[in-house]
Amino acid sequence: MADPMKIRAQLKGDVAEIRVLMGHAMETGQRKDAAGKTIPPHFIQSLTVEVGGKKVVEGQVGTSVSRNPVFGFKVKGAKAGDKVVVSWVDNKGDKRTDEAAVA
Amino acid sequence: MNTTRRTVLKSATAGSVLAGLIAAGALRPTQVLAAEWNKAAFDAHDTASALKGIGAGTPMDSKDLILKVPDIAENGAVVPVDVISNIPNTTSISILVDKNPSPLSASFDFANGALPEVSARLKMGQTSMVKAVAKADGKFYTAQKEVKVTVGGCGG
Amino acid sequence: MKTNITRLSVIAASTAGATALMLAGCASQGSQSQAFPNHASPAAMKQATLAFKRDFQAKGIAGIDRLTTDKLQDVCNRSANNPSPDIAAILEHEELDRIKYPADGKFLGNWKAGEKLAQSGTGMTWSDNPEKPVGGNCYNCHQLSKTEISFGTIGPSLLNYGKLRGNSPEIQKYTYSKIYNSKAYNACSAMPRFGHVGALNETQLKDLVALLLDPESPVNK
Amino acid sequence: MKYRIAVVATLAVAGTGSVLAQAKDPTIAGIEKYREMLGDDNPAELYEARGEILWKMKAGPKNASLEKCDLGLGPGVVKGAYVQTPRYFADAGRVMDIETRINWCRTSLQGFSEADVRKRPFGSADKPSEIEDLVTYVVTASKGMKVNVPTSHPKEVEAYELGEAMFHFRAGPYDFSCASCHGESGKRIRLQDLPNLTTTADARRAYIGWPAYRVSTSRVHTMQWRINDCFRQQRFPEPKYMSEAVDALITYMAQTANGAEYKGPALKR
Repeated sequence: MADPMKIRAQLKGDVAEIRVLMGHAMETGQRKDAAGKTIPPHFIQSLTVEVGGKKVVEGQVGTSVSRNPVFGFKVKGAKAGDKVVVSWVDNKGDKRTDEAAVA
Repeated sequence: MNTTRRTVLKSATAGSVLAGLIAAGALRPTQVLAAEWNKAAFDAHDTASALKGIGAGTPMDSKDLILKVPDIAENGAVVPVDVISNIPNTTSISILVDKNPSPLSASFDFANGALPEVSARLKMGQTSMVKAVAKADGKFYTAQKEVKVTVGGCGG
Repeated sequence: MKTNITRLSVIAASTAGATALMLAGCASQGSQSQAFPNHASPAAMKQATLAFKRDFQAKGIAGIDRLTTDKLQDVCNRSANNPSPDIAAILEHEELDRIKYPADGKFLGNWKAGEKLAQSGTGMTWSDNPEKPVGGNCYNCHQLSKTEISFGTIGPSLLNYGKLRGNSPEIQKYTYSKIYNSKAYNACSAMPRFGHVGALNETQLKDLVALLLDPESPVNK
Repeated sequence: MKYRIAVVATLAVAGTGSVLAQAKDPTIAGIEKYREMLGDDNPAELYEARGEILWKMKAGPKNASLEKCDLGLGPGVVKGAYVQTPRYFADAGRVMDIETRINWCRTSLQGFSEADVRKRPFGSADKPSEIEDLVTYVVTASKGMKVNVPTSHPKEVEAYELGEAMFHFRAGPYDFSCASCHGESGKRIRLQDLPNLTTTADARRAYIGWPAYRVSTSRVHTMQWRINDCFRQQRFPEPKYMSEAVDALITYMAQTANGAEYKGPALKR
């Protein structure tokens, strides 16, 4: 199972700075293993960020995002305690949803 | 397809437009919940095709689109990229790396108070131009910078 | 180059048999002595030798025989890389005598192959495939060309190496010798003895000489 | 012997691409900006989270957790333990670094065999090893604390001296010692700075950067790995995992780095 995400959401004024660290191989499908066999692609394709129940960011990503991706977003109008929910789905259909509160 | 997806997000607050689109057959209802991964754009092997894939065509250069990248990457496995759009009504930002096998790296739509800003970390196979593309009021804008990818370590 | 007169006289003094070609070749580059401090006592160095034997194991092509030091390594280890001038001169002479020169008398190979070699840092480690050619490791320690910005600084810059020295037979021979066995010119130099230990073969050494001396090489552009 | 040093100085001034000139190189500024932009978001946190679970989970033939493990500050004390190792452990009769000690607890408390803990110390990006997770958890708990490695026990003095001597031992096909790369200040391999580990300032800078998540390998490397890979590049045979030799080298470095503030696992090339 995929590692839980690390989500940080810090309020600066009325803007929440959200940083998300995801544990994922982000395999490109172009690498070869020690035996010379091509490693099949395995990568996050889409992600969503919700703050206080509203979808604020919807992203699509490709294989050139680094392994163990880190993303940063900013959301205006957020309040301390607002729930931040981040979800991702990869090309194999694996998914993960984690949450944190705006601090 | 991607253009419609963006419209969906942008109009998430304007339910009537959305209903209209569905009624007009422009959208399948499932697309409202989760947009399909834009395979054509992400699989494109050159920047022009990738831009076409996201509906950007030939975007205009803009000084209001700020792309922050290091001039030199100590390693191509992780290249930090920050994009900030000061263009009014920006609803989406995409990031591309010209010389990657698939140039389109990521595409983000913003709604409900999300500022048109994103930071991400990308892989770069070699020294290349990195491009940011922003969409605002239906128009596409771009900014680009070169990142030199260096050979590091003892090489053994 | 005049600024290096002190260095020239030092070398001349330390290697009594120094030839004119050496002097010319070393003029502005040469290798640096390793001047780092070593406070380890002889007793501690002995303990270290024992610890290496006890706590290291063979892996891949890296056998434990690699821990057996030769005479030169011994002297450098015991003198904190600063042997007396007399001893250094003897060692350098011995190393110079060990250099095997190409039978065809030619020193210049292909600079393009040399550049590839200079870029490669592989070879001789326990994870290396012994079937594959060993890299020159040059950029790890030296600046060589304006085009490659990722270069090390353990050794001196070799930018314009050939431009500064010309391409005379003496320079060619000196350059070949220096890469073959750097210790022939500085007993405790930090630079490996690439030819002496069989890491680089004659063709590779010639290619590296060409990289340094060919007017078309990026080193001299 | 002084003249040799003087010669080096002459070279630095006269050399065509002198070190002095390179210090102002835009390349260096570019690399610095890159490192700055990498920021604080470190995938090592994923290791830390797994490590905490492993620490608290009952495991091994004795079905015990590691929560009673004595890392030097008493059973169960994790916070601050890392910055006070390597140290002499009376129960083991030797100086141990943090990784050696955690494995000692895995054998003594959890009942794993010596062979078990030595089987796969260095994992891969796809499959990190358990000890890498555990070490990351333990070292992160010392974030912000000063490196304060004990130096008074005779065995600690001995380990330092052995480490220092090993550091200067040249051998192998390339005549390298640790000092070949880490014995002079202001040098680099390719674009990577080489800390001069014989100086306090550089030893501190280097020591607080380990363990580290390396973007080039996409995984966390421990100090045991760091020493191991240095010897690989040195073209030496392999140092045995958790051996006194490796722990002595870590002791030499840690004692030299005493006083530095530990910043937690680093994020680096």
